Amino acid sequence: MHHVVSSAHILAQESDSWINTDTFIDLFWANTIGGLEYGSIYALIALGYTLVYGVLKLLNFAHSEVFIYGAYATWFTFFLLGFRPGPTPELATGELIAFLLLAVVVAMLVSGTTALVLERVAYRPLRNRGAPRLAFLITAIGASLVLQQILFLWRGGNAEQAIRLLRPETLFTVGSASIQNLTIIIVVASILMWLVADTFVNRTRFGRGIRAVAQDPETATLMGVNKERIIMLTFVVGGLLAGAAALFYMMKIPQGAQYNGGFLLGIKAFAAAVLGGIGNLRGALLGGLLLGVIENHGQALFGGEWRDVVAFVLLVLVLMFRPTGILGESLGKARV
Amino acid sequence: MARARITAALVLAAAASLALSACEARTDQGGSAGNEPQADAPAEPANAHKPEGDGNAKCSNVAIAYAGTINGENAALGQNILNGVKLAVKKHNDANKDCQVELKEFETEGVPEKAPGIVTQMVNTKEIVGVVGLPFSGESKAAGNIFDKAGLPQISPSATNPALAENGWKTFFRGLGNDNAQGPAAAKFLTENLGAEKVCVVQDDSEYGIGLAEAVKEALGDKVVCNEKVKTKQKEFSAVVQSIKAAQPDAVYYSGYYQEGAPFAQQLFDAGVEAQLVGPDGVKDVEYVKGAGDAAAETFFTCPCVPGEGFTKFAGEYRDMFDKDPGTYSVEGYDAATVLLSGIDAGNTDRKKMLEWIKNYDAQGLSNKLGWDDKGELAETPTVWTYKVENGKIVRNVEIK
Amino acid sequence: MTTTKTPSTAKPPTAPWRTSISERWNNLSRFQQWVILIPVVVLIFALPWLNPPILTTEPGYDFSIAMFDVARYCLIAIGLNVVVGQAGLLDLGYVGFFAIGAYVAALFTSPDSTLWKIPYLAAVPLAMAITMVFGIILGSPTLRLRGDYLAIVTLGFGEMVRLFADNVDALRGNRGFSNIGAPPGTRENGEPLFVNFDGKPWYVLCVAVIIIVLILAGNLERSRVGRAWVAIRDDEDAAELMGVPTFKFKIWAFVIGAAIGGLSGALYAGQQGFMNNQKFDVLTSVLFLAAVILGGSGNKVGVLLGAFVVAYVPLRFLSIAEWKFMIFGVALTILMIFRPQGLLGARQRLLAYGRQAYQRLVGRGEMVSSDTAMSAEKGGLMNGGSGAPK
Amino acid sequence: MTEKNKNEPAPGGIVAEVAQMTEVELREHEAEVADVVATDREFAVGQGETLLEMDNVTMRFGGLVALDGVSFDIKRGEILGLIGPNGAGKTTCFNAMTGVYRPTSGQVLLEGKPLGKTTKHKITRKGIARTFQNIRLFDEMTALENVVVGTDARHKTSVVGALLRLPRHFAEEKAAVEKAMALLEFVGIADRAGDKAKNLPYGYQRRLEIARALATEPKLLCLDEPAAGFNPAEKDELMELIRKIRDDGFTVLLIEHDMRLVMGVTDRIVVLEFGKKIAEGTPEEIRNDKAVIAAYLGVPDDDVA
Repeated sequence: MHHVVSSAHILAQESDSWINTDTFIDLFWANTIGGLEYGSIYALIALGYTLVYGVLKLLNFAHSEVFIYGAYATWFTFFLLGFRPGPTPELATGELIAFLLLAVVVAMLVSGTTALVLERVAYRPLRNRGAPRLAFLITAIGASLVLQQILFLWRGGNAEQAIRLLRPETLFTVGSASIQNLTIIIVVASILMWLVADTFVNRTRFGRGIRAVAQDPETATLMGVNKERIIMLTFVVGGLLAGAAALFYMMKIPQGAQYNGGFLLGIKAFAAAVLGGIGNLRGALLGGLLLGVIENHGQALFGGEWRDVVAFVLLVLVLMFRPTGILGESLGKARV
Repeated sequence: MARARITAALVLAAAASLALSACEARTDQGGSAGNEPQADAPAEPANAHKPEGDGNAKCSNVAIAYAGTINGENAALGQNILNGVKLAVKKHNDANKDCQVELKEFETEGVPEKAPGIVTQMVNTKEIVGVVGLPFSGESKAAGNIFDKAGLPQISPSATNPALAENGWKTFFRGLGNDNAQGPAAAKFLTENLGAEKVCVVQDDSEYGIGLAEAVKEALGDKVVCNEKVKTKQKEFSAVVQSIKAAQPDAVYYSGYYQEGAPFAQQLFDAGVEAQLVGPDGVKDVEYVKGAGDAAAETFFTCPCVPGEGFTKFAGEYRDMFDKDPGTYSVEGYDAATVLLSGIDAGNTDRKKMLEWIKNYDAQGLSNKLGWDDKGELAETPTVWTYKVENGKIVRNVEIK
Repeated sequence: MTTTKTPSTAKPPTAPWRTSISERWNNLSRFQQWVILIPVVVLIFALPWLNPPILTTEPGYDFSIAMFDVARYCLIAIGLNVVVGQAGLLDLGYVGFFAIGAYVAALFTSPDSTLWKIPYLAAVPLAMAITMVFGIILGSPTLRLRGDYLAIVTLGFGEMVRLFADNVDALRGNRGFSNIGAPPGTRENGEPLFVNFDGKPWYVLCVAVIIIVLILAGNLERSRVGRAWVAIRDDEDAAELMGVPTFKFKIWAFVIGAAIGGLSGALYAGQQGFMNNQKFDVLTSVLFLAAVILGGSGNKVGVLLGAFVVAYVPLRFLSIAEWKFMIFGVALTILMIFRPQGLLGARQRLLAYGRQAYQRLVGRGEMVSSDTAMSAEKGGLMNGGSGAPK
Repeated sequence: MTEKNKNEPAPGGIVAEVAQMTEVELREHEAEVADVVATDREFAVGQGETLLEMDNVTMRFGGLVALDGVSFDIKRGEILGLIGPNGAGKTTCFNAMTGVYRPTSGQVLLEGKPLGKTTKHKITRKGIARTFQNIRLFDEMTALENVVVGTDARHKTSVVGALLRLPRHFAEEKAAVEKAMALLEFVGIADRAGDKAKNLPYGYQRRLEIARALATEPKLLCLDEPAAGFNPAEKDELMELIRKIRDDGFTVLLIEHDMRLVMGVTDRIVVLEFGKKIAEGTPEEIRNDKAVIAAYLGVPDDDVA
C-alpha cells in the first residue's frame, strides 16, 4: 500500500502531504458510520458469493448482475406505484413502510429468480456435461455480460433517474458522524437479513443440506441429499439476499439502477467475502463491514479518487497473505 | 444564514435584469403565470439565417454529415444535435426541390478510439462537403487533424474545450462559446449575483470538466476554498461531500456532466450542506432535474447557450418531427447545419469553397451571431446565461453581463 | 520385453474434414507449406488495397483503419493466448498491460507529457520492456494463486492500472495525450507516412509484427518452454513433480504475454495519435478474452480467427455495434456448454523434432489430435486442473 | 535409434519395423534401447550404498499424525516395497520424499544431504521421480511429449534460447525426442507415441507415467500403486518391467497393495501401520513377521500369500 501510493504521489507531483491524517482523525466517526452503512450492503451481496462458492467452488461472476436486477426491480416498483423522478414525496410512516416492504419483496423475488434462471440456463448444463472448472468461470463472465447487456439494450446506458421515498434526515450525531434515519434502517435491516440467512443455513434442514454439499458433495449425495436441489436453493438464497441489498442500495443511491452498476459493488462484495473468509457466512458479514469501513478511512487518508484502489489492494493483499480470510473457511475449502 | 444572503442577492439581480431586458410581452411556453422567468429569453432573431434559403437553390450529389454519438454513451446529447441537423436538412430539402442535400450519419459512440476510422471514412466520402460534429472534446482531439488534412470543414455544436482551437486546424469551427467564456461568467455569477465569498470547485475528470474548472478557479482567485475531484461514472461522493462540508463554502460549482452531477447534488443535499450549487451546461439537462431529486430545485446552471423557449417556431417544428422538446444543443446543431446548407445553396459544393464560405460567414443564427475568427472561435463571444429549475423544468434565470 | 510388445491399435475415428485439412497441411514439406503460405501472406498484406467488396467496412468505417484494428486485436489475442491458451492462466486484467504499453508510448513521445522525448521506434521496445517489468511485478505475487482466485486478482490489477490512469495527474486522465509519435518515413509528397487517417502503413507494420511474434511464439511453443506451459495447464502439481519449475514458467508466460500486450498498446497509441484513459476497462479485457476463447484458446489460428471476429464484426456491421457485447456474451456462454475448446480446438505441436519423430513412427507428418468436432471434451484452456466444481 | 532408423524410415514406421525383426535383431535393438535409456547415469555405481534416508520423519496435519517418527533407508540398486493397510501413511511418506509436504519434524536425506526446503521441481532434479496413485498425465499432450517433459527436467535451454532457437535448443530437442522414444519402447508403448495421453488405454497410461518419471533420470523412482486396476496378466508384465528398470540401474521404491506383486518383485519391504513403521526386512522375513501378520490379519486379504 505504502509503495503504491507513494509512487502515485511522485507522479502526481503534489506538494502537500499525501496522507491526510487530519482528515482521517476529523472524520473518523463519520467515515466509520458511513463505512458500516456501505459495508452492510457489501455483506449482503457477499453472502451470495460465499454461499455459491461454498457449494460449487464457483466464483459466480454474474452475481453482481443478480444484484443489479434487484435494483431495477426496486426502481420499477417505485415507478409503478406512481412515483416519479424528482423531489422526495411526503409519505405517512405506514405508507412508507408498506411501500418499502413491497419493494423489498419484489426486488428479492426478481433477484432470486434471476439467480435461479442463471443457474439453470448457464451453469447446470455445464455440470451435466462435467465441464472443467474454467468453463464455469468463463460462462459466469459470459452470463454476466448477457444479463448486463439485456439491461443496456432495453434501458439504455444511462442510470434510471432517481426515485426516492425516504429523505435522509439526521437523527443525532456521534462525534463527526451524523446518524441518519437511512443509516439505521440499512444497517439494522442488513444485519437482520444476515441473521435470518445464518439461522437458515445453520438451523434448518435445507441449511444442513447446503453445509453437507459444501463439505463433501459426494458423501452428501450418498446420504440422500438432493444435490441439484441444494444448488438451486443456494443460488436462490444468494439472489434473495442480493435483492434485499439492492433495495438498501437504491435507498442510499437512488441513481443506482444502471446496467453496469453492479460490477464494482460485485467486486467489492467478493473482496469482502474473501476478506472475511470465503464460504463463511460470518466472514461475509465481518468482511463486508470491515471493507466498508477500511474503504472509507482509506479515502479519507489518500483522497476520494483512491477509494476503489483501496478495495482492490485489500483484496490482493488478503489473497496473497491469507487466502482463507480472517475467519477462515467453514463451508468449504478456500484454496483450490 | 448563507442562504438568506444569497436569496437577497438573487432578488436584486433579478430585478436588475428585468429592468434591463426588453419589455415586449411574449408567450412563455415553459413557465406558468406564477413562475415568470427573471429575464426574458431572446426571441428568434428576425434576421436569423434559415436553412430553407430562397428555395431556388440548385445542386446535385452533395451531402453533409453528422458524426458523433448516436446510440453510444451520452447518446441523448448526440440525438439532440442530430435531430437539430435533421430538421434543418428536412426544411432545406422541402423548400429546394432542385437541391436535395443528403445527410450522412456516422456513429462514433463518443469514444476517441473510433474517431479516426470514422472521420477518415468521412473525408474519403467525396460528396460530403461539411460536417456537423464531433460533439465531444476527446474525440475531436483524436480526429481534428484528419479534417484539417483533408480540408473538410467541421462545425462542432458542443465541444467547448478551449484547447481544441489551439491546434492550428484550419477546418475547425466552434458553433458556440468555449469554456474560457463560461468560466469567468460563472465566477461572476457566483460572486456577484450569489454573493459567495467562499466557493468550492468540484471537477470531473473530463477534458471539459477540467478545462472549465481551471477557468472558473482562475477567475475566482482566492475565493476558492476547496477544489475536489470526481470521476466519470462515480456514484458515491461521501468523501467529496465530507470535504465540502468541512470547508463550509457559500457556493459549490460543479464542473462536469449531469450523470455524476445528479447523484453528487443529491448527496450534497442529503448531507445537509447548505451552499448554493451551480453547474455548467453539461449539467443543464432535464436528466439532471430528474436524477438529483430534491437537490435539483436548489441548483443554478450557467450555459453559453441561449434560452430556447423563445424559439417557438423552431421548437414547434422540432416537436412535430421528433415528438419531443428540443434538448441542449439542438439549436446549435440546427444552426451549424444551416451554415453548411446555405453554403451549398450559394453554390459552394466542394470542400474548398465551403471552407471559404464558412470562414467568411457572418450572419445571425438562431442561437448566436455566427462568424468566426482565425482559430475557429466565434468572433462575437456569445453571452452566458444562467438557468434554474422550476416545477421540474429548466427555465432561464438571468443573462450574465 | 516381448510381453510388452502390443500390436498397433486402430486410431479412434476422427472427423474427416477437419483432420484431413490439418493433416494434409502437416504432411506437406516445409517447402510446400511455404509455397502455399507466401501467396496467402501477400494476400493478407494487400487486403487494405484490395478492399474486397463483401469484406469492406465502408461506407461506415475506413477499411484500412478497420484492418489495422483487426490486426491490433490479432496481436493482442496472440499475446493473451500465451497466458490463457498456452499456460492456462486466466488473466482478466490483460487490458492493463495494453494500457501500460499505450501510456509508455504516449508519455515518451507526446508533447503533452512532461517527460523527455524519444523517437517512437525507441518508445516501442521501451514500452515492451516496461510492461514486462510490470508483468513480473503483477505476476510474482499473483501467480501463486490458481483458477478463480487468479482471475479475480488479475482483474483487480487491471482495474488498478485503469484507476491509476484516472487518478495520477501526470497521466492526464480523460484529457489524454495528443500528437503521439509515429515511425519515421515520408510519402512522395513529403507528408509523413504514418498518420492516423491512413491505416495502410500501420496495418503493414502490424501484420509484419504479428508474423515475427507468431514465429517467436511458435519457437517457444515447440520448445521445453511451450511444453512446460501445457504441462502446467494440464496438471500443475504433476508438472512440478516432473521437474518443471512451474512458477518460473508461469512468470515467463505472464511476462511474454505482457510484452506483446504492451507492444500492441504502443502500436495502438501510435496509430491513434491521441489516447486518454477511456477503454481500458474490464469490458475491454473481456473482449480480448472473448477473442481468445471464441476461436479456440491454445490454437494460434483459432485465436487469430477469434480476434478477427471480435474486432471486425462490430466495424463491418455498424448497425449492430451496440449489440456486440451481447453477442459475444451469448457466444461465450453457448460455446462453454457445447464446445468449450472454441471454434478451433487446441492443437499443439510441441516438438521441434516432432515432425521427424512422427514420420519415423507412423509414416506420416504429424499425429493430429483425435478429438472429433463433436466431442465436447476438454480442450485448450479447458483442461486446467482439478476438474469440474462438484 | 540406429543410423538405419534415422535415415530410412520404413513404410510402416518403427513399430512395424520392430515387429518384423528376428529374435537376434530384437535383442540387439533392446540393448540399444536400454543403452539410450541409461545414458548419462552412473550405472551401477555404489550399489548397496544408502541413497535415501528417512530420518525420524513426523508429519502432522492439525491433530492428525500421518507419520510418526518413521525411519528407514533405501539402498542404491534395490527395489524397496512400502506396504501397509489403508491410511497407514504410505502416500504421505511419498509426498514427504518428493517435497509435496515438508516433514513436521525429522528430515529426508538424499545421498546424505537433507532435502530441507528444496522445492518440488528441484527435488526431481536431484534425482527423485514418482508416479501417481491416480494417474496424472498431461492429457492434452501426446505420449511422446509427456515423456519429453520428463527429459526437460535435465535440460538447460533458457526461454531466450528457445525463443531464438539457439544451438543448444536443437541439440537438446533432438536428444529428448530420441530418448523419449527409447523410453516408450522400453516400457512397451511406443506404438501409441503419437496419441494424446487421455486417449490411451488405462494400462498404457500407467506405463506412460513410468516412462515419464524415468525420463527425469531419477536416482530413485517412486511408484505409487502402479498395478492398481490391473488384471493378473498385466501385473505380471508390470513386475517384469519393474525388474527391468532395476536391472538398468535404477533404484525403485514401490507402494503396492497387491501382496503377490510386492513379495514377488521387492528386495526389501518396509511396513507401516497408523503412521508408524512396524517392520522392515526381506519379503521372507516380512511374511513371517508377527506384527505384520497381526496388522493384516484383522482384514482378510486374498492377496496375502
